[in-house]
Amino acid sequence: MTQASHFLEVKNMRQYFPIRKGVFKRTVGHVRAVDDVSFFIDDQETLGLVGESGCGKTTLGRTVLHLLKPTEGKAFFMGQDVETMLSDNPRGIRQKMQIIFQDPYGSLNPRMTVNEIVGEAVRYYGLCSKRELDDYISEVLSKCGMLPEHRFRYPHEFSGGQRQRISIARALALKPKFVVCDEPVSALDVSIRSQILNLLNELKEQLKLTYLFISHDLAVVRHISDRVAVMYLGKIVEKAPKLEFFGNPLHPYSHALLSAIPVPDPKRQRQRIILEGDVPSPANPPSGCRFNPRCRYAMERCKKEEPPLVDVGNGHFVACFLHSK
Amino acid sequence: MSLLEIKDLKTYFDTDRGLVKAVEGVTFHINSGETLGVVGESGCGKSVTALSVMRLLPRPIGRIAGGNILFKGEDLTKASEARMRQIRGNKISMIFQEPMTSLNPVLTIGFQIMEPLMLHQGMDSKEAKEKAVELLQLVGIPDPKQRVDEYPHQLSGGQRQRAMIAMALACKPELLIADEPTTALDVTIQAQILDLMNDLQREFNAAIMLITHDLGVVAEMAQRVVVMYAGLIVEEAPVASLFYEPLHPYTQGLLASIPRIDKDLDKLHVIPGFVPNPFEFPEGCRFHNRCERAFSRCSREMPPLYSLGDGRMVRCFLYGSDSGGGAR
Amino acid sequence: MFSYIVRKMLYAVPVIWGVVTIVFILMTIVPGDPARLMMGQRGDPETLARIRADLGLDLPIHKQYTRFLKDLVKGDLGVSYRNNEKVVDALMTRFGATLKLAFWAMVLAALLGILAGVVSAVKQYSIFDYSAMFIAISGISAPVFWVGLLLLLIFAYTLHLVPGVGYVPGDWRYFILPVITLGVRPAALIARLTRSCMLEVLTQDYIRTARSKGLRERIVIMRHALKNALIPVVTIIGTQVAELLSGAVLTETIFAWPGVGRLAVEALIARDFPMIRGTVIFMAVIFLVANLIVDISYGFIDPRIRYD
Amino acid sequence: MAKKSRSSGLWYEAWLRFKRNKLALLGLFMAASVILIAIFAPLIAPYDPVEQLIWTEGREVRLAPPNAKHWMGTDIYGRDILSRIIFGARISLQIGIFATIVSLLIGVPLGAIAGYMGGWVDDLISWLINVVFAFPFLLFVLAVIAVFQSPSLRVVYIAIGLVNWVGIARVVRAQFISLRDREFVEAAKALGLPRGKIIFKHILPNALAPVIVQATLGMGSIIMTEAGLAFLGFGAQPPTPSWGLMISEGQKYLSMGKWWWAIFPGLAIMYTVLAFNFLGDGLRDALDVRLKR
Amino acid sequence: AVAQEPKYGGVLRWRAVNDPPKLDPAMATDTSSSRNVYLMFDMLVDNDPDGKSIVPRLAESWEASPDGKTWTFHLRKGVKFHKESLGKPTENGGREVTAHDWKYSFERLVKVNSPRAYFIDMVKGYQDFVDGKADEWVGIKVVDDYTLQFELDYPFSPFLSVLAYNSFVVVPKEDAEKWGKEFNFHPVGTGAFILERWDHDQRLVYRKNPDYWKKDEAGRQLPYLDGIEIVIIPDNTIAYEEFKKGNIDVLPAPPDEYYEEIKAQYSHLLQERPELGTYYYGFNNSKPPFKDNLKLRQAFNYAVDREAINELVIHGRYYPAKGILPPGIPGYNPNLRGYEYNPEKAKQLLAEAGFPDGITVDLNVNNDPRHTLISEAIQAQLKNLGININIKVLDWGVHLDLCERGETQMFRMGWVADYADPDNFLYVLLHSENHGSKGNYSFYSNPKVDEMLAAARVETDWDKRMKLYQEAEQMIVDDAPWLFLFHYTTSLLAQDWLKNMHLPAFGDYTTPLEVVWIEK
Ligand SMILES: Nc1ncnc2c1ncn2[C@@H]1O[C@H](COP(=O)(O)OP(=O)(O)OP(=O)(O)O)[C@@H](O)[C@H]1O
Ligand SMILES: Nc1ncnc2c1ncn2[C@@H]1O[C@H](COP(=O)(O)OP(=O)(O)OP(=O)(O)O)[C@@H](O)[C@H]1O
Ligand SMILES: [Mg+2]
Ligand SMILES: [Mg+2]
Repeated sequence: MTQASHFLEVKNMRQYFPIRKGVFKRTVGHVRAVDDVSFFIDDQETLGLVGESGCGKTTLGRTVLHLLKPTEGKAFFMGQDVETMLSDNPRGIRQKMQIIFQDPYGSLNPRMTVNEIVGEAVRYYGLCSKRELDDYISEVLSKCGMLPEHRFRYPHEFSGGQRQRISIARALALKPKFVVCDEPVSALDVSIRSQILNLLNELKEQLKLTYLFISHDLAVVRHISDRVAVMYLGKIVEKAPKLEFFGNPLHPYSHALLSAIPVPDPKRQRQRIILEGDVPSPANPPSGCRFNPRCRYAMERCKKEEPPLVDVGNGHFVACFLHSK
Repeated sequence: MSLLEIKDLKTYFDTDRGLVKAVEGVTFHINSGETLGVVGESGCGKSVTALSVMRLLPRPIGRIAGGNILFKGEDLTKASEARMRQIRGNKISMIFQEPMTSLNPVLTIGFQIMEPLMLHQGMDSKEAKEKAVELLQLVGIPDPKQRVDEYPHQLSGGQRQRAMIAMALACKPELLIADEPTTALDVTIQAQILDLMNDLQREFNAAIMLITHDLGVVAEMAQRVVVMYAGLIVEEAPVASLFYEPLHPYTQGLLASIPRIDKDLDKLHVIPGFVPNPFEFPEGCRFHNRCERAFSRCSREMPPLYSLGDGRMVRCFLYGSDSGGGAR
Repeated sequence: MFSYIVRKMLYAVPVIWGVVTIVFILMTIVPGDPARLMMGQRGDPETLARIRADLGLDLPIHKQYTRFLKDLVKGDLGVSYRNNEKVVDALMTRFGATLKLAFWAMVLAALLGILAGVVSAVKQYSIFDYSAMFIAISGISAPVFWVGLLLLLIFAYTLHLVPGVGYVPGDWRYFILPVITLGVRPAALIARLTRSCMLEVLTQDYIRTARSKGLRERIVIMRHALKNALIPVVTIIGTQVAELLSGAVLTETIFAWPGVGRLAVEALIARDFPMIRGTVIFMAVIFLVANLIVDISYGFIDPRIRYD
Repeated sequence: MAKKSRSSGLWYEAWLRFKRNKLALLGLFMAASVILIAIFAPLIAPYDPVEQLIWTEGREVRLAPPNAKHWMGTDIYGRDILSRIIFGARISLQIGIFATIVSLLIGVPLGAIAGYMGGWVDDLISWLINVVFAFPFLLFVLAVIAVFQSPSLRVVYIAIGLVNWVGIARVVRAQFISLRDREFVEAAKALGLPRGKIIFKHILPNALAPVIVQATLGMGSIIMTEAGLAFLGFGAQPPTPSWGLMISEGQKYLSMGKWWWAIFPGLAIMYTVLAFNFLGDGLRDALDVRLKR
Repeated sequence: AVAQEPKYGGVLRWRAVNDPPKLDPAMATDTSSSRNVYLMFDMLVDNDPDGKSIVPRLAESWEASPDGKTWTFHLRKGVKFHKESLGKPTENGGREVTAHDWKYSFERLVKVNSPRAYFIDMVKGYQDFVDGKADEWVGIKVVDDYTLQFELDYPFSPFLSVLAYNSFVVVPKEDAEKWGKEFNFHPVGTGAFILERWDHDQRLVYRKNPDYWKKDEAGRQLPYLDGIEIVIIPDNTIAYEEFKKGNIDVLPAPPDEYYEEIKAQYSHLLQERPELGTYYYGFNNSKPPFKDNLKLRQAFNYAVDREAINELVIHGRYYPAKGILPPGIPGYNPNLRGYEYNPEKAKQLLAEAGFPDGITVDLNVNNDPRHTLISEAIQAQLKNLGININIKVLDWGVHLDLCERGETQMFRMGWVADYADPDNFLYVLLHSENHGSKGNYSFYSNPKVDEMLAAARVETDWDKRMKLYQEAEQMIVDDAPWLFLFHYTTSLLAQDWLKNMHLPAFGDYTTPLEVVWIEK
């Protein structure tokens, strides 16, 4: 399906976590956290990845960066296989691809100063001389909305929003091209969230970044991304350019998701689609279409066959038999 | 008379790092059968207010330092512990944020639902169990007969929250305090729970104090809203007025800063600075150093809660009759 | 459940093997020749050689080892070099005394410890709390044997309330001091742990939930908090068994208690290899069994544990 | 919050918390006093700890009860018990410190390797840890001591260290396991930092707090173990003024009313162990560490 | 004793410190085992209570050939093995003992690797029998049922004394064969008492042997007692308390810490006498610094105040020693020239020995409270002369090991007579043939002394022998291969209702109990 090489391309990525049990730790099954996922992102584009908790978003993000070795599948960064690049020149590729985590408390080493946190890798890669290092760190920090004097403080002395800024600074100090943002704002207060979202947008413009933006909040995704992909139980069930997606969601799950989100507008009395039941476990996904037990339109076929992700035009892909003839 | 009336509530914590004035001047009321939304960012005192009503502040550090909580005319701040026990779980009950940790992991959910029934309604364990099954059925848990004997860890997050609701509703309380009941849940599950609460409120005709930081939830659920910031009520209004005509600069900022699912915003509004921590609440209006419309008085004096009629209250000098600022 | 127990026991096999092997290695490099000791102070080298051959000590190490393992699998721990007693018999005759001592010490420790811990936690920062915790930390800080001596000095030699040392199976008066001596440390540890677990549990959300139902404080404590707080306490009881066995070595020495602990020390001094191995393996097995019991009892207090 | 010109790390925060804890301060004070007594023993002690006064002063100084000249009485050779206790602090501390060092030298690397590597390496090391745990502690130490031809302080601390490391290893392993999946470690990996930097700069410093607590609490139990060994006759050699040895020598005279020989050294042990327990508890609270056991 | 009429009945309770390791007389080498062996078994001959001569036991009489190489024993008739043991009938059924049993019993010693069989390796055919080249021990001959003959390879004067050692008893073949190694737990002998039960670490209960061969002077059947209980009480305090309460009848070797109190309050119950034993610190004469340094060794001997140590540390319970042979043993020389306490001389000798600034020496001591007690005192005394002693307290096994391999500088050792003959001290401990495990741990060797000791062994003339021994001892003492310290005493506390209880010179554990009665 892909002809020209994209900025980032992920092909048939799978990440299975073995479930071990018993005396000899036999593998009795797998958590199929990411199951045959393919997508691409173009240069300076933001792909929003949404889905409920446990559907494999974080795992996908980490696997793309090869922080987890994929069980199967490949990721190509600017046309080159990430895996081979990692074994050839680990520094080069690591520097180009960075990640920002969700938890502003857990993602910073509590025993290092901001200076060390941001500067450590810069020094390791020798991105600037020793003399310039301090200035460089200050510069990156202020770009992220922090003051230079914050450099000598420790993470626990900052609020969640500030910590997230430090996280961002750490990632951006390496001058990456591609950043995975793993729910960077979900742990933040409402009034802080907008600050960080704006910051990410500004930095993207300024530094010509490409984002894989993971979130469970469709509103945030709508705000920040160019294209949207919806995950359900380890699979991408729908992906489309933003306007196309929000204007014309196709997958029943996307419908439900969109309608479930409360809108801060008391007049908007919408008919909600309430999904029955809970998200099944990825260790034991339903056969056929994974969404079928909760889907109002489920047909016999959905229980047996797995719908492929098909192109319905306008760059809109959906994995549902309702939309594939 | 309102069901619950809170007047100038002050709740303090004596921590070893100093006195935390977690709630300082909360005033609002709830009428029978209505849903009141309480919104505010993390740490602004929402939970503390709720716990003050229940008189369940962590002992010995937490205490109600002033004000009154009138429940059907009875001042709960002065009620004896024994009296409070009669009220808790019976007249007023509460649902907590974390369905994972709010249920006792070593007791069956059935038993946990039966407890208030046996305590307040004098049921024997057989009756209580039947009632528990009934309640589980009511909150939409499949196979309730079997589920009563299961332990919390055997239930999914959404089901646990349903069980919590069943437990809270067991004695048909007149007031249900729901402290962020859906924050820990996925949106699809959140929709289920909110739906359930709406249905049940109709059925039980209980008043709900719905605490949340999600303005969307408030918009959908509440009839009236109070907005809290840094231990204070900054604004109170009927839901429509609040969303279409926010008065307090904080409320205005907040509404403008959230990304919307229903429309595209070019750039989000930003409230500068960050939520102050309780040890360093600023002098004067606690919002003044983040406020774009602050003037000198704001940094000196704490604005009172001005009543503007139509059930609207706001804590901002901009709206005071004595203010020099431009009232609208 | 049954398969769970079997599996747990299977887990224990490599551990026992490790214990056995380490003891074996230690005993082969330890100086002091058991044959030498059997000879007494004077002896001719020839007889010595014959005794060594008789004990199998002249075999190459690996042969000795495989022979020993083979016997072990058959449940045969060998025969004491010192007095020809079958090690298994020796253990069985001594085990009763140690078991009684350890059991009552543990019962005492658990009852006292949990009670004191709960009351301290509920009445945090009260006089009771302070004094109980002071006593507890003192109990942890005092050497077992010294506590024993102190108790003897006060209650036996000065006040003559109880007889001194010795083991008279039917006479409970002889049990008092050894049981207290051995029980002090675990009691103190359990009290402290119970207290801290209880305090932690009392801050949990579900306790708030319980209170929000209007339950009495006593019911909140006993029904909702205690069971949760006991989960870690049960683990410590498991590890305490090991400490108890170590403590038994000293306690039995002081109170002239004919138990496994003393047997072990005497065997060590006498270079009675089969007996040393036997006692160590025995104690390790007891330890593992105790932990197995702990693991199983988890299931009773913590429904989250499932045996599958 | 007052404006701080210098910013503070977690260690400093911990110190502030520690300072507020009265028992912890008491522990610090007590431990410091023992250390000072040990260092300045020759200056403080009224007598030479091994000087036997009976040869010059005769029968009266043999087993003399506490009196003006000998505050804690004398032993059978007319040695001053107070002086012996003062010098005994050196022995106990020496054993405590060196045995702890040995435990750390073994326990930290093994625990770290097991926790970081996982897989069969972890299985192997965990197996070893479980094996050593299954041994009755004191007996194992005794057996290890027996391997050395003649007991000496060095043998004692090596033997204790060889057994005691498992506690440390367990803590380190648990820390590494929980830390290796933490997001800041993940972040370090994402930054492409080499494994050594990740282990030593990112994981180890964060694993240190529980190790410090465990080691401090371990000091107490080591000192008691040494006393127990000496009591059984496997520890320090006479005339070393080891507290355990003194108790063991003096216990025979306990029932005759000559209690001071055995009781005072016991109090000294208790004081010292108490000090480290208070200190360890204080550190645990200050460093906010949760240890099993 | 003449005035009183003995009474029958009663059980005597005897305190023991630990469980006896061996009840098989072939294996018993320690005193707690021996105590029990003496109750159940009989030797051919016995030591008299003072250790001065050998008296008949199961042999009524004996004679040696003029060349001293053939010994013939005439056995007592009517001696019977125990009819039962541990409450069960024995295999032998209580039959009479014959010379065949003796031959069997001696040969059994070799077969079960008795550590003491080699005591009589001069009996012809020992080596062949040990090596399995012969199926019998040819030197032991059954002349007839009641006559037993030993043929020796060479005349060995102390032979008779050796036979009084407690391994050389008669055991019934039937039972010994039945039980094999387990005989240790099912001992059957001819002695006055029969083992009834054995609660390990608690007690051994003996019942009287109604068929015992021995009668008192008035022809009354012995023993008088119904039984004996060996009560195991490891703790001295409790043992003493129990004695005071009367729950224990005999407290052998009363503990040091109560000695003064006993002297003051119970002296009428205390029996005490010199024991045939010597307590010394051996120098390793084969290694520096003591090798070839007589002055150094002498300096040590002058440096120790034996009197004061005995007085102040061990309550005067030992005798300061001048030499090797303990008082009471034949050949003891009261006029021996030994070493007095003389620090000045010691200092001078030390300087002359090449250590004017002092010396540091390791002293190995086996783990026992009294040994460490003494060693600390000596350490303190030597320190005054600049001699630093490093005390190393070791397990007995390790201690022995190091001593016999000569891997010591200086070591504590003690020796208690196996048999009452100077040979047992001088030859065993100081002849160069016995270097190492056989007894000469100090690796002393003096060809002259060797020669004299060898000559004394085969000398059949008593007076000449004794003279040879005395001369040899003086030469040895002058050579100072040891730091001579003390001679042992033996003592016991016996309740005043025990009659006819006499402590022998061989030690409390050999006290004959068959003649004791209880008068309450
Ligand atoms: N290391 C692992 N071992 C085993 N299972 C794992 C592992 N990491 C994740 N999983 C499982 O994989 C599934 C996907 O997890 P993942 O964290 O990727 O979800 P997510 O979409 O990021 O969820 P959230 O919104 O909660 O962050 C989950 O069921 C999770 O339990
Ligand atoms: N036990 C306590 N000890 C000390 N301070 C407390 C305690 N509980 C709450 N506080 C303080 O009271 C303030 C209000 O807390 P509260 O829990 O009511 O906030 P909230 O509005 O419910 O926030 P969230 O959205 O995070 O639940 C906080 O700043 C907090 O620091
Ligand atoms: Mg995630
Ligand atoms: Mg809250």
